[in-house]
Amino acid sequence: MEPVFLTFVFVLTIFLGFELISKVPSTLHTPLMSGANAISGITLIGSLASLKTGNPTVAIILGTLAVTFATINVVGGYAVTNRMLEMFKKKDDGGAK
Amino acid sequence: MEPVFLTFVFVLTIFLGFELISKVPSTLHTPLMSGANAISGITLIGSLASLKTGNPTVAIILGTLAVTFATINVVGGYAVTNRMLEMFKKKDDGGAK
Amino acid sequence: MNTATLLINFAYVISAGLFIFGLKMLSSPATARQGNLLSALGMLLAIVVTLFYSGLDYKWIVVGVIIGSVIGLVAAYKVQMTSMPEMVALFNGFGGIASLLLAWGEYHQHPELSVFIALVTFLSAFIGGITFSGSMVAFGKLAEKIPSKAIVFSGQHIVNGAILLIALASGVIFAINPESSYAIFLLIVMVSLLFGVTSVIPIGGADMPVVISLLNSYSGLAACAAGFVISNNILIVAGALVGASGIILTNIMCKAMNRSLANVLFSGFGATTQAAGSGKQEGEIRPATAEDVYYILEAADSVAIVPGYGLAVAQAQHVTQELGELLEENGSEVSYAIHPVAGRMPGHMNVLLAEANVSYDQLVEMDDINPRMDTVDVCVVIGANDVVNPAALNDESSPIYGMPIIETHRAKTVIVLKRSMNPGFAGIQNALFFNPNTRMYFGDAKASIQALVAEFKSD
Amino acid sequence: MNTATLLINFAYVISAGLFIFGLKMLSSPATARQGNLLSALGMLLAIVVTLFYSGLDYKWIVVGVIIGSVIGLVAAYKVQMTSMPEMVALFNGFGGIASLLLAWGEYHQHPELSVFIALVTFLSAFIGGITFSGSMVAFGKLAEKIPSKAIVFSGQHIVNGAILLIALASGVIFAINPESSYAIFLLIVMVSLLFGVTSVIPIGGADMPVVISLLNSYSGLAACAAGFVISNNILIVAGALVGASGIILTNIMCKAMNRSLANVLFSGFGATTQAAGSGKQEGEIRPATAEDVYYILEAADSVAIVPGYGLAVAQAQHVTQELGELLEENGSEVSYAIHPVAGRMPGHMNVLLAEANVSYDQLVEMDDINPRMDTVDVCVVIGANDVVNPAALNDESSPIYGMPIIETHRAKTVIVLKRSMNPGFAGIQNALFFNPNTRMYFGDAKASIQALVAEFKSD
Ligand SMILES: NC(=O)c1ccc[n+]([C@@H]2O[C@H](COP(=O)([O-])OP(=O)(O)OC[C@H]3O[C@@H](n4cnc5c(N)ncnc54)[C@H](OP(=O)(O)O)[C@@H]3O)[C@@H](O)[C@H]2O)c1
Ligand SMILES: NC(=O)c1ccc[n+]([C@@H]2O[C@H](COP(=O)([O-])OP(=O)(O)OC[C@H]3O[C@@H](n4cnc5c(N)ncnc54)[C@H](OP(=O)(O)O)[C@@H]3O)[C@@H](O)[C@H]2O)c1
Repeated sequence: MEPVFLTFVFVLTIFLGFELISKVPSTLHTPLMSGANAISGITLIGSLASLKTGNPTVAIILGTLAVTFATINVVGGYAVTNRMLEMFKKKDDGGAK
Repeated sequence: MEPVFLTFVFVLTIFLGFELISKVPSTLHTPLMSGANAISGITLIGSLASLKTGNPTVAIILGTLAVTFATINVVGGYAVTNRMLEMFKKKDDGGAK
Repeated sequence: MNTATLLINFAYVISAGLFIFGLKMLSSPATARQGNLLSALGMLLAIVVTLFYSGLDYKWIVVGVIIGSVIGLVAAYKVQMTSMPEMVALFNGFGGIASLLLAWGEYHQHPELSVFIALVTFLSAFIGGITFSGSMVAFGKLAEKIPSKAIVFSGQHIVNGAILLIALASGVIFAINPESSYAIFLLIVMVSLLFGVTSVIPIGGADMPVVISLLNSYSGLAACAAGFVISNNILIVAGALVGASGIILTNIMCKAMNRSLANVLFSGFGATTQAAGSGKQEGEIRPATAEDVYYILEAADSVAIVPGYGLAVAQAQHVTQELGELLEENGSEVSYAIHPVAGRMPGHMNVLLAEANVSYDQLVEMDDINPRMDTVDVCVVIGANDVVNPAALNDESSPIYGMPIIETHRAKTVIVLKRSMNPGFAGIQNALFFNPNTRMYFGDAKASIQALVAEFKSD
Repeated sequence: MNTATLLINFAYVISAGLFIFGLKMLSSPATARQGNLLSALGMLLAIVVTLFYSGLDYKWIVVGVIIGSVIGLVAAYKVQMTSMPEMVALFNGFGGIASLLLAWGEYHQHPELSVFIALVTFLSAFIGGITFSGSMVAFGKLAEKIPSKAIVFSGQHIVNGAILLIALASGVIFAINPESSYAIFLLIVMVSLLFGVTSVIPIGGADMPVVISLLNSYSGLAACAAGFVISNNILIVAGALVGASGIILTNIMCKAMNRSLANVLFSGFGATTQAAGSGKQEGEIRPATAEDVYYILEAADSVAIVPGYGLAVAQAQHVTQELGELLEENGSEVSYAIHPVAGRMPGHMNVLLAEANVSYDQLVEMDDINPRMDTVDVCVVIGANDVVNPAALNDESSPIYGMPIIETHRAKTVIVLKRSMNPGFAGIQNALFFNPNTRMYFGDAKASIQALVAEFKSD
């Protein structure tokens, strides 16, 4: 039954994603792209959960690499998005001056 | 694990529902109400699946009643919504004449 | 988990998609009808694939489905457009009772439930029961089978609170030990039915649409809970969509009336205000005959028609459309100003005027007409009352104070069509009727407008 | 399924909610930053609760997380705003490879997979691999580490088709019998990496943003597939959100360029058009000095600044803002006309101008400025080329024909700031530069504008 449940979640999220993203104005498309990119680092969760004690060496290497790459994606992605959006915020204040 | 999966589906649908419904213009709120009402007859699916051969009498009675009521909701709901929306369609033609 | 079950459940994913697309298409009048059909197709698909489960007792299924379909179809095609609210209430109640019965049947056969399943079984029965009895009361009030006024008695909130407490306590006991709690379950069923009645009875008829919308949301949530009981995603998806829709509509209506949901549910609105507004007859009224009104309209350059609940009661939508066309032929600019809560359901007036083939571009929303109200020569108020009551703007003590209205009192001339000086559903007097620029044209809306139409035609 | 696992998974529901709220808040600049923080909070929550799984090998987790965080932070804070597209490509690739590695690791430890799980394992590895190598090529092209032109050779489509076929065939073999297909799996990994390279190499640098957006979508889908592999909902929800977002952005960009996605991916755009447009130098150009331009601007009542990729290259956003303020002090009405695909990413110009504190209300969209272009005295085109090329309107043979442009050629005077007569990224000549009312002001945009600013200040 699990595949069915997972498919439900997948289909619903696709619909939801379309609704949400189509509301983002073009001004924010670059931050959206990098923000979405950060979210795609979600594989980190899976990589963490797979790094168990007693794994064979190959699995440890693969797992550690996966964690490293996914972390770069997550941390870098959110940080860079935040940097961009900070400017948008500054601008608002700037506009008010 | 099933409760988790079901909860995911529930939460996602709630979000999706809010996005979808808030786009419906006030003109269509009455049909929306009766259309949504028809969907809520979805319990019919569960009632059908629960009406198994060899059920005890009480369960048969409960199940048959559930099927009957849910069917009224589904059939009546969709039919009445269609009747309303048909008028909206006629009106479009009428507006063009 | 055999392959058939898996395939059935994948088909449910498609059903869910169809429901979602159906709702998406409801966002425009042009696609709304196909949207509804798509949604119905989704339901049909779900029903058909469900019949492939092995071991079903088709005999009883056929009985239930046939009886239900016949009743549903007859009801749907016999109902007057003006009785939509009652109909929705009735159908809604049936959805609720089905959730209750489903939960009961499941529990009857498998009383050994985990805490989680016991909890959702309780919720399904409890919410389903409230939905049923609450909807029946709402139906009765709207169809005027029971008094539509708010029925309040002192200590009401305490009684309701006590009932709710009993229900929740029973729920907890039931969840802890479902296997030996059949009696408790029956108590829950009783209490839920009772609670539906006692919580809706004190709400006035005018507030029924809000209640119905809220109960609609409940029926969705009951279906959701039933979905958790039998681990069925499609029940959860469909139920949650309905739940969200009901909440949003409830919210929109409350906003349009400038009242909180708590106020609607607990204030006994219709009861108290009846008293408050009763003594306020002031000034003089200026009745008019069909001929008077004809001359006023004949000379008008711009006419705004403001329909309200009375239009629905009188079934005057078709003659109104006819009048509108005659006025246009006569050279007036005609628009229909629609208040969001005119009538008894959100969008009620739109449905009626659509039925009468009034074209879209003539419908104007409240926020669009108000700024240019000063330039309107004649406002024809057809069976509307509360939604044109200036007390909402300038009388802080009025129960409808703060509700946005269509500001007809600012038009050059106002003609009000109603049968008497009786108040509308908020139960309060309307100073508009005593304004120097207002003429009262008494009579049933349909008959009155027919008289006007005759005047125009004889001309 | 123990309680800890259950609780962890319920926490994932909250994470999913935070991601969704985060995206919702991205729909307005005012709330976008909090939205991103909320989304990051969701990620943090998911990470923290995941660490409560029993039996984790914390040693290696710490190693990976620390290395990754340091690299990510340094990269994020060192990157120039103008290099955003490269950065996104790079991060994106890393997300893809992580999905590949995760699927590999899972398969390495549990090679006995059901057909369904084997299939999603294949998808996770394959899509992840394409995402990684494709993103690296895109990064290389944008950072000009490899030639940014489309690299095409005859038979390319056949080669790519063959590679894809091999990959799919391997996938099928793998899904049927995963347990004894370790070699096949490695082949899949290789082929996916190869396919990423061969499918992105023939796409020109100008089309890289579309490719990145598409690869962004892929990385989401790879995460989804990985979620199916390990039955983890949060991977599916997050992955599907990213997948949807990437597809929508890709679509928006293609529409703004009036090209189909297939055309972007398969036509070798940058390569062929370079040839097509090269011989078309016609007419005379009119260069201008800083002083000339100063006098023109000084006399203008309304000025529209049209930024393009050159503004980003020259990092001229701050001086541009300064120039805009000086012009306003001088009594001109200044607006910034933003083309949706100016620059190298959707919204690229908005980010740069936001960085330079240009206020919102001065930014005008293409569809708003075009109708009133005839009334604009001076258009200052700063490093834009393709997005102001009239060939898109009137030359059917042009590869950009049909793309909507900012119609600067209809303004009274146009001043173009660029370094040479070289074409933009579509690789075609621009008739605008030869128009009688166009003046070319050659030089690096930043230096040129600084000279103008000096003129205004010395005045
Ligand atoms: N639409 C919604 O969604 C919604 C939801 C919740 C609450 N409500 C409430 O419902 C009310 C709606 O306002 P409204 O102005 O449309 O209606 P209203 O205030 O209820 O007034 C209706 C008027 O129509 C007249 N009428 C009744 N039958 C008639 C007939 N046959 N011919 C001519 N006139 C007739 C009545 O006067 P006579 O008896 O003198 O003829 C009455 O004053 C508001 O208070 C609103 O808050 C609406
Ligand atoms: N934004 C997106 O999302 C997106 C996505 C996909 C594709 N694209 C494509 O990218 C292009 C964007 O058009 P665009 O008009 O912004 O740019 P463009 O057509 O690429 O032209 C940029 C111009 O800037 C000039 N330039 C470069 N460096 C400069 C400097 N330091 N100082 C002054 N000028 C400089 C170049 O001329 P010199 O070399 O003579 O200086 C060049 O002609 C379009 O073809 C669009 O389809 C954009």
